[in-house]
Amino acid sequence: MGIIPLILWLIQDLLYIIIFPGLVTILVVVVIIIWLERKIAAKVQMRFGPLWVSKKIGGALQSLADLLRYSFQEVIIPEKTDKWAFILAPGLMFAFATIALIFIPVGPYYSVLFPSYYTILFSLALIIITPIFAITVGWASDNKFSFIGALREGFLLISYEIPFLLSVVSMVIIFHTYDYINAVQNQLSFLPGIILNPLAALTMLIVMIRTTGRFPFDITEADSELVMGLFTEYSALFFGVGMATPYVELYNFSLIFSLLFLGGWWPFTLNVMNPVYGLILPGIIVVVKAFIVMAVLVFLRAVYPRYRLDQAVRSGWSYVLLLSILSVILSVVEVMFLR
Amino acid sequence: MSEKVYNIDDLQNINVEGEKYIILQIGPSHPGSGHMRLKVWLDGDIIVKVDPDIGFVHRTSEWLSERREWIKAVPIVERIMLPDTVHANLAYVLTVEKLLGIEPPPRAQYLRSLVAEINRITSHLYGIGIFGIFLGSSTVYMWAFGDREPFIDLMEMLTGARITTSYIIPGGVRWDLPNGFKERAETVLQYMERRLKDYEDIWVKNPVVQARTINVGTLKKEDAIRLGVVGPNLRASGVYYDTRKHHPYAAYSNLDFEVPTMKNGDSYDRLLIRVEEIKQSIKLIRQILKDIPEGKIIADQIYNQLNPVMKKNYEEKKRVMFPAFMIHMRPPAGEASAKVEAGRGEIFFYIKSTGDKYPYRFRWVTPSFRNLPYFTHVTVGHRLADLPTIYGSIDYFPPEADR
Amino acid sequence: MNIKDELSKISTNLVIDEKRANYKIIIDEPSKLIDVANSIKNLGFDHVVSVTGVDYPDKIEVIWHVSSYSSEELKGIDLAISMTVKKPEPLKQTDAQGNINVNRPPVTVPSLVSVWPSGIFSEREAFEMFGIIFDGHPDLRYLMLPEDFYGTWPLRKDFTYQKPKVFIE
Amino acid sequence: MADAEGLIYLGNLDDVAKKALEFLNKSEFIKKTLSWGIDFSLWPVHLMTSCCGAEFAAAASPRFDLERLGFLPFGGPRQTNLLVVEGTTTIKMARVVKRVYEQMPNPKWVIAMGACAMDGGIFFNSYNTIVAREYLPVDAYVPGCPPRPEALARAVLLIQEKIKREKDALLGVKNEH
Repeated sequence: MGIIPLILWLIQDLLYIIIFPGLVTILVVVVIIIWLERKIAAKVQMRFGPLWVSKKIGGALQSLADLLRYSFQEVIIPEKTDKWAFILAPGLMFAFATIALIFIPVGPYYSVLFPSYYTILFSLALIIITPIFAITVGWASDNKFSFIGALREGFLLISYEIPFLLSVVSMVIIFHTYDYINAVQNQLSFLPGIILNPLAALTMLIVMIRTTGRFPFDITEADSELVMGLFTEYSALFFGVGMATPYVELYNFSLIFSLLFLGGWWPFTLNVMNPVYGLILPGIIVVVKAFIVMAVLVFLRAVYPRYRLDQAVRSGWSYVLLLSILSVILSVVEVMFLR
Repeated sequence: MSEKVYNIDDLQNINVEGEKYIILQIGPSHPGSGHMRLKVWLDGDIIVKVDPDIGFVHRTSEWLSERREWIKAVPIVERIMLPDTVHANLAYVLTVEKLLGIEPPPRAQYLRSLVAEINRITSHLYGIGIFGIFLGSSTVYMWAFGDREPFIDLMEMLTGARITTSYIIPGGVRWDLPNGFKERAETVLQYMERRLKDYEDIWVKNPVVQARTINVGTLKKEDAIRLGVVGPNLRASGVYYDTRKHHPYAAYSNLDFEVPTMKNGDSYDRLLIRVEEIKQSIKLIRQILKDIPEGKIIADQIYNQLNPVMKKNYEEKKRVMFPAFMIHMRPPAGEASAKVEAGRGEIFFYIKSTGDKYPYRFRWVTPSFRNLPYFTHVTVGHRLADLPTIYGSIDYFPPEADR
Repeated sequence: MNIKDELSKISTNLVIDEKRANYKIIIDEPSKLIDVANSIKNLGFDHVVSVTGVDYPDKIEVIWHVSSYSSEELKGIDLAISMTVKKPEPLKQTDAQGNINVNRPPVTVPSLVSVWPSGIFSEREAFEMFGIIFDGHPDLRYLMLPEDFYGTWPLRKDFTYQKPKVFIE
Repeated sequence: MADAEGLIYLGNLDDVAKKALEFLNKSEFIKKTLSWGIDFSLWPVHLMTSCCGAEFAAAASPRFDLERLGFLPFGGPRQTNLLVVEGTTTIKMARVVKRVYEQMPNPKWVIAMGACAMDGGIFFNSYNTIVAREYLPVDAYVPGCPPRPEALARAVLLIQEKIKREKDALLGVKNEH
């Protein structure tokens, strides 16, 4: 390999890391979704929400201001914490949530790594790792509230992981592939996943709400019980990162949801070999669908209070698990009889 | 996580020594504590014992009032019960009137009831809002605090201040009804009736709220009586007791209203009863505005103390200015007690006078202080997440309890 | 049921204020207190509204205000149970700097928590405000004030105060 | 990083951090951006010291809606940068307030809300109360008893002006006065 291709290859990698689907995209997505969350809640609550920070665009820069403030605040590392775990865990949590984006395509010709037939598996593996670092965060803080938060996270993690995997597995059974692009192609040629298996879609939605800590499953960060839950002892950028992680996860999940259930880049198809119709517009379509899903999920904050831990765990092991098993059975039946 | 059932009286028998229990210090710097500290012993997720550590807002109102002229106690008692200012003011003035032997004229009595009922609605909305934020629903908090504002506007229109009104003075009230008050009040009441339906949709009938509150923090009727809790919480436990009915004051003996009671005494009932009482208060305000008699708003004894300028002012603007009598007031020796049903429950005043210009003994008990047994008795055996539910549902306001 | 008769059966020292519907039972013997309280409770007065003291130059009057939730006739009645105890003489001590410290010892009365559990917090408050030790109270600790007020009894008339430092370095 | 293990791994991190701070402190652009960011991100900690908390709560409610200014009451002291002393502080509470203030990360600001926090208010001669300025460096006072929510909003604006004015000191440790 000559030196120039190597440099180009490095630049391309850097672009992936920094711009798309890397940190800049994440920043933009998180800023927009936090702003959207606060604005939607404010709309329901008969008020303006963030406004003065940038009056012309409705205060959309609010989260950016918060981020700036966090970035330059004093970093406090309490005496009795497990220092390395305390410092590294939020970063790793954020990193794994972000890396999962590599395997989630937002267009038919888009892939960061070499084309893979196992993108669904890779992304799921990375997504499932993140809560483990959340538990590390709670354990390292040496704070009783964080500790209880970590325990709650553990309980919920165990009780909602199986339904999550089963709901994806049932889609895998229907589409007969481990690749998102193939899955979308399957939907484009037949019906979107939400019609093929509504039970799996419902399970997935519930699991999304729970894993990203949206209401009514805002249990690990229940502020009237546990101050800030896991992140009680965190200040400055660490807290900023920790607060952003659920939103990154939310973005991941919403992309997966729109790819597996909402038909991906429908109405565009693979056949158009045009950079605009083949690459950019499908990407925009997927992201818009993901944003709609995210907006629906953050809207729940305005409607529901939070469940108790035991209620959430109980429903996880009973209704949601049952629902996911039914969704697998439905998929098997469909594959056997319909196709 | 064992589902142990604790008896309500096991509290004293539980030995909380040793390393088995997690001890949580909740508050005072905690989103779910208010101005108090709750020391909580946890067995897994189950609360074994709660020790409320109050007094963070103990502002020594009794001590201060014993060192001020009689009329100057009014602002002090108001500041202690900030969401319930009118009732605190009214209770104190009733006690002083008993000592002085003054009876206010009927119109003043009706005006007192009117402003007290407006205040009751704001107090209940305050409680519902805090309950909302404790369960995690910011919408209910915002709605309740937003809908509290029109009523505060009404109070401001009538009395000139947002919440610390000092409207009621011995012998009467300070202002008459302003022009256009009745129409404005009617608009606000209609608005509130509309909004109550929204509250029912999003909050009272919300499945998550019901799952969180039904059968949580149950206080049975016998226990409620034994522990001496007050106000809407008592009535939610099924005890028919309302100071407005049983110790009638102001115009309540002439007014027709119901005292709603519930059966179970759990957090959900304590929520429902506040909604019901808002409806009753709306009814009462309409009734008062319809029935209010014409006449003076100040007793003759006070009116005679006014100087000519003040009398002219009173005739023209219907405004009572403070005569010098107020500051030099020396009620005859003796003791008096009075009770008033505030938004959160019953206020009790006991004042001993020696005929001096200061009260000799100034004793008052606020509803929140009497609701303290909820923390020690009702929370036991519930989960940690139920603690904010119970706290929010009893509508506890720490500055009021600490006095 | 005529309340006046019933109450005068319990105690001869009954002061009635007809106009204000206030009744007051004065107890002269501390040993009688719990018996009287029990018979009042059996009459239907089921909860304590307030427990407080009134400080006089040489004595302290302890007052329990009780009322009823369960009996329809008694709901409108306030009953006060009053008991007076003599204050011990204050002890004056001169410390090394020549300041005179007045040590005012607490007084002791029987606790009525065993009769009315609702008085548990009120009696704690009366303890810290007046220096009344309630004999038999299960949990007599400071309730509102920080512990560094111990021995000063704020609501007694001879209370002189010096603000404690916020932080003891 | 006081312990030996930390020194081995991190070297003279303190020196590096100081140099980085100096570099950042010289840049006018950084200072302006930062003061803009902090201006609209004043998060008060959830610590109600007294009854003015009722008006503080009303200030967050729809009619006054201080979230417009980026003023968002938030959980623990570690994540916040504004302490609002609402009304009277008793001696028992003052110990807590001081401790919460020490737990907050720099840079941080203090608003003394209400007459009691300013000068004692009607509780001025009580044996159990203390004035905010005796134990905290106060940046803005809000008169009133209790102050109207608008007055609190004005104090937030005053703090924002103060941040713009003192933007040189944002990165360093704020002087205790």
